[in-house]
Amino acid sequence: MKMHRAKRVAVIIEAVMQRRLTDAMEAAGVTGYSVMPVLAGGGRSGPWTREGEVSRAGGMVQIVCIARPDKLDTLLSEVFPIVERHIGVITVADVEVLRAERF
Amino acid sequence: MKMHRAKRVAVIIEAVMQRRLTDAMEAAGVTGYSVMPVLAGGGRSGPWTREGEVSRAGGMVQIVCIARPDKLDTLLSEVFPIVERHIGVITVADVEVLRAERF
Amino acid sequence: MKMHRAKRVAVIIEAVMQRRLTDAMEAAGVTGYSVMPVLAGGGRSGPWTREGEVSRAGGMVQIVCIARPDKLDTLLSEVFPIVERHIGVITVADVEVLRAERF
Amino acid sequence: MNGFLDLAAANLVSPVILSFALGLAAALGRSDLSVPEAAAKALSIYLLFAIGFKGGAAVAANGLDRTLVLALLGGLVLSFVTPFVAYALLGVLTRLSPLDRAAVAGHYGSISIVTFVAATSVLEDAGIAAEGYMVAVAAVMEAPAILSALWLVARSGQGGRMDAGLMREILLNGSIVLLVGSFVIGAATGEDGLAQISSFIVAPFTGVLCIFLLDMGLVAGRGLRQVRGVLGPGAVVFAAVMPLAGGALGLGSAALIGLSPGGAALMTTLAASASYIAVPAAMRVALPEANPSIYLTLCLGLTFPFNLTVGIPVYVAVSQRILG
Amino acid sequence: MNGFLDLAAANLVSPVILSFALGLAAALGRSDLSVPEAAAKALSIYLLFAIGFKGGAAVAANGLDRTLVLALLGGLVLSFVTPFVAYALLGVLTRLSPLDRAAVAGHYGSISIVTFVAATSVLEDAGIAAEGYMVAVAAVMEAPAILSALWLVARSGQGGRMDAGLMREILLNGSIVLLVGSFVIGAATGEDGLAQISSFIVAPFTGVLCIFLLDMGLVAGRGLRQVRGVLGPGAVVFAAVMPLAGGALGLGSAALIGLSPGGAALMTTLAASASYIAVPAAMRVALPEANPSIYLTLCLGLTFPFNLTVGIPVYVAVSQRILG
Amino acid sequence: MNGFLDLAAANLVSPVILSFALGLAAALGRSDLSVPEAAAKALSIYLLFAIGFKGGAAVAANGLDRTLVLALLGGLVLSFVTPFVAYALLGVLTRLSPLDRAAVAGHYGSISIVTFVAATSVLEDAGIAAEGYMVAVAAVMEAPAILSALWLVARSGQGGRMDAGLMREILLNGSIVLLVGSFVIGAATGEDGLAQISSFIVAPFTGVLCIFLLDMGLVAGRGLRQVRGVLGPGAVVFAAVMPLAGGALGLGSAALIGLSPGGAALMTTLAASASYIAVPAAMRVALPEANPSIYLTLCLGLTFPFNLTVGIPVYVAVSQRILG
Ligand SMILES: Nc1ncnc2c1ncn2[C@@H]1O[C@H](COP(=O)(O)O)[C@@H](O)[C@H]1O
Ligand SMILES: Nc1ncnc2c1ncn2[C@@H]1O[C@H](COP(=O)(O)O)[C@@H](O)[C@H]1O
Ligand SMILES: Nc1ncnc2c1ncn2[C@@H]1O[C@H](COP(=O)(O)O)[C@@H](O)[C@H]1O
Ligand code: NA
Ligand code: NA
Ligand code: NA
Repeated sequence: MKMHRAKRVAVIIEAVMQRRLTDAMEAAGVTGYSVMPVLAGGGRSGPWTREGEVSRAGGMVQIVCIARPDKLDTLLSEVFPIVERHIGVITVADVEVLRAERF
Repeated sequence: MKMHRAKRVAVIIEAVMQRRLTDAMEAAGVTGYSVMPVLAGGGRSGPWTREGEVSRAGGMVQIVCIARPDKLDTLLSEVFPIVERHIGVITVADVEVLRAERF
Repeated sequence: MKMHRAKRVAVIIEAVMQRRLTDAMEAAGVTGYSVMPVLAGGGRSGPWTREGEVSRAGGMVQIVCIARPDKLDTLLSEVFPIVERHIGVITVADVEVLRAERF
Repeated sequence: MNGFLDLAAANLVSPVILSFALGLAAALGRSDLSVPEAAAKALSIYLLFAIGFKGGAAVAANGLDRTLVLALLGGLVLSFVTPFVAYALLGVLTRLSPLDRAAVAGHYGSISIVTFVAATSVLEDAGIAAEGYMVAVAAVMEAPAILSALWLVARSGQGGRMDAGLMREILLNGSIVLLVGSFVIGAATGEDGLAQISSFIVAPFTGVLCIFLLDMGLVAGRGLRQVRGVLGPGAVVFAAVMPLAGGALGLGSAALIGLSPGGAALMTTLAASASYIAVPAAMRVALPEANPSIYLTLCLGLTFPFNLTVGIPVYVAVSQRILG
Repeated sequence: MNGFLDLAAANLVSPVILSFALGLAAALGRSDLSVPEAAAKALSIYLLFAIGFKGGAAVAANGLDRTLVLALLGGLVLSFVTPFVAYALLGVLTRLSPLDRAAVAGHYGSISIVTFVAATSVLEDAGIAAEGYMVAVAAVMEAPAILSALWLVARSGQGGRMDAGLMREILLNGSIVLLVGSFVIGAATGEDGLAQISSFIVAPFTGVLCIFLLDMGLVAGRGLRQVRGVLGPGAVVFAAVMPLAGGALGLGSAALIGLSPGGAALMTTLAASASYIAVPAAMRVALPEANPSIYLTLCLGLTFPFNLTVGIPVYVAVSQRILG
Repeated sequence: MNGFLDLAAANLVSPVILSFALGLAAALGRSDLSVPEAAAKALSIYLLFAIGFKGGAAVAANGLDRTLVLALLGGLVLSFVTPFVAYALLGVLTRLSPLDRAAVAGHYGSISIVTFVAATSVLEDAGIAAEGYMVAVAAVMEAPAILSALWLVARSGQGGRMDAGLMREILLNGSIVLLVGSFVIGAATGEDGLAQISSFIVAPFTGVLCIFLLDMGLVAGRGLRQVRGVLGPGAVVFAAVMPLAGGALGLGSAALIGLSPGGAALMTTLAASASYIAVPAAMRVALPEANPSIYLTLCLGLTFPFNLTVGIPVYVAVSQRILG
């Protein structure tokens, strides 16, 4: 089947920043994004878990965006300022997609 | 440690299609798959979230399958007809695995 | 934007082994990890789902760790003994990260 | 008329309706108030179990009315027929494609169990009795409309997907199974059973309903925020006219069957209500090309609030007037 | 005998048992009915808190029976000993590997708190009193059987994993801590405390139990759908014989200790029941090579329904007959 | 004094406080006991809805006290002013950076609704009446302190982020909307509304609060396990002194406003309590460089248990003594 190159940008970021980040992604012109839950984690600021939590502070989500390679730079430059001051990890990976016209 | 090449196929698809998709994967002879939740997202058909939803319609899941590279074509040709008419994103990435005999 | 090479190690493992695995990761000197839920799956031991489950036995989680390439070997050799006797899948993928000093 | 205004007023300032309004307002104002998905599902399990059980226990207490079979049959026919009315009405009022019209029509033939529950509360508060088996009629009305919708699509030349698997999914979907199952349990254990669990399924019922409607308001409000892009004025008119048309069919059937005024009000409500839980899921599988925003916004964003606020008091008052 | 048949009949048509049957049937019929994981866990927290608290409050009200220490000791011994019986019986009835036999044996030495709760309901409905501290006995019986299982494995030459970390996990697992903790709270706050929260932990209790058993039925049914591949006929026989054997040990201990007929019925039920929450989690860590499908299907798919339907009425009737 | 000791003793052996202690102990002992996130959120929705509704219904029953406006204004001022006191005190007692001091100060100016609920329970058990609208005062006090904190940061030269979006998020955050909304519903539907849902929001309230506090104990205990690395002795002293200082301000305002002794106890409790739900989320957005471990550990790990055990009985007793 005909595959096309694309980039998978995954941002693990504080849940309170979710809307600001997806707004930035939309501003960068991506065609879509998906938000996945993160249950727990650990890092330089110690371990955490969502168990029993009521407040949205202190949890993280993962936001995944599949984008055409030529949109990557715009995307990162929109997204980076938001992640910069916050706890968060950005990774970019090469993937292949079907139906390239969708991205 | 000895690593082996494999493919990571990730399908983000409507929750109502989950069983049909995993059936197709099994039909393609994969050794396993895992289903991960998706909380929210946005795309050409607008934003959505699972918050407060009772109906299974309108949510998505991510189904991940690690497969031997030589099984990729069979897998995609079983899976594609199901995703085709539905909202969904398929990505394929190169990964390395331990214990190749398991895939 | 300046990107740096890194490894994304993803371990799908039984939920009961979560703490033991993240302890091993910390012992290997990683800077962080994130735990994601897995809802359901299928493999050689048949299908399973978390729906309606009370016991922690029989569920799985995905633990993702972004690490510098030179830490990969230590990481895998700490992690492998734990996964070895248990149900689980380890994959390693190449990714690029911003802010390399964090890993 | 007085009776109607009293009912309508009592209904509008009830905690149940105001909780819905609160959710709606919070969502329209873009508050981050939200009920977790797991909690919303748990609440709906509670409501289905409680309403089914109470219906069954009522049947055990009052014996089987000879109209039961007629009512079940009537519900079946209503669910099959209403989609054709809705399809035609949509053809007049909107420019939706035949596919979208059929999908919407399927929702209006089926029922909204929460609307049914709200009508039950209104009847109870007004001290009007109703046949306990109406909850079984509700269960019977869930699925047939889906078949009518698929038939409409097939006739218009586009093929929907329908296979044995989907058929089983539709007939054994969770809400039908739970409603019928708890109805049977209630009928089997009767007053003794009810006595054992009434402080769980009767006493706190209205309060739980408030929280559930708060959540429905939040979800409906979220949908409504996107209404402008999705629905034209004709579709908005449809969302208020169709429940009245469906309700008229329901009331007519109830009169033919010989239901009590309370039972007729419930039958009217069922026919007037539109599904937004079971049918959308089936439609996504069977008619993936139909636009879900259209049917979800119509059913949950417009018709549901319409029935909750205006519809139910009308259905109760008219049933009383005509059959009382 | 009459007493037994009445009990058994009353038990079988109770909302609690029928809810379990509904879940079982829905899962076997492959309905998509399901209770969210978070809701199931919340229900189990409620049940543990309520049963622990009520037990503690009963102790505060009736004073400490001099048999308390004996009962706790008896429970400890039963939990240690029963796995050996189960292991031997499995050797006779099945061809399972020593490892799988040991893992299964650990489950049957431990207890199922939901089975215990169901037995408590049956006693209450039948108006039979029981010692309030039996819930503490239940807590004491959870863990020791795991050690016996690991000892059996070590003896058979295969090494299980057991370290200080796992030991702490087992002893401080959530259900033990919650059960013991709420027992202590109930004992400390007594009748006053109970009065403050009884409309939460007493009045709706049976109803909540129905929903929880609906969920257990769904989970058990899902497991049963795979039974054919996993269990031979010998194992199926074991699932019904072992509770009777364990129950006999429990009844004998109860008689020696001098428990009331009600307390003896609970002790019998505890000994007859098999864990499917705490022990499986411990076994996955300690004995990862043992096949979880075997012990989960046996405990949850077969023995749990057996005890719920046939077992409990037998244990209550026999305890009454012998000690009444 | 006697009154205080009685109150304190009754408070300490209440199921509510002991449930919190159980959670705390379980977490400190590293048990795996946990309440699912969805269940914890559902419980908090229940508590907010119930407390808001009851407050509104009380206002409907007793009429609007002429002190209402004064009390709302008093709450507003307290919320604005208290952060400055906290900021100064932190400067004396700790070596935290200005940024962290401002962030912490914002939490202490705002309120903890669970502490408020616990104080309400204590008053009810002691038979002391309080103004129903105090729940509206609580809602009013949530947000202003955040602005004071941001002003303190701006003054110290570091810029926090504050824009229209964040402002709306803060003012329309879920807990404020739910509290105010259900207060309005309670006021609109009055005694009739309360009668309809009191077996949901009144009868089981204390029991639900127990489970919620169990969860708070688990979360607080998890935080406390990391306290040594995060907080110096000065900060620990602050966590006990600040509630007393805030409480004194609250009591003074209550006296000026002319609240009843019960209302004054609630005002004191609000001023003494520190937010750990709404404010932390706002701070993460507005002041991402401030260390969340510091404010979460102080508010939830130290001040919350302090208020729950020692604080509330003191506030009630002192209010009674001075204004009674
Ligand atoms: N190397 C990493 N791999 C995966 N997740 C990470 C990594 N570093 C940090 N995280 C996530 O980001 C959170 C905050 O990290 P930190 O700022 O280092 O405390 C952690 O608790 C993890 O959930
Ligand atoms: N480029 C993308 N990257 C990640 N997820 C996507 C992407 N496009 C679509 N999705 C997901 O698929 C859903 C439906 O997409 P669409 O059909 O474009 O509305 C979205 O709401 C997202 O959850
Ligand atoms: N190839 C695979 N790709 C993704 N997940 C897998 C794969 N194989 C196994 N798994 C996951 O691991 C679980 C146990 O696998 P198994 O030991 O093969 O039964 C499955 O139920 C899946 O959740
Ligand atoms: Na209808
Ligand atoms: Na046992
Ligand atoms: Na305060």
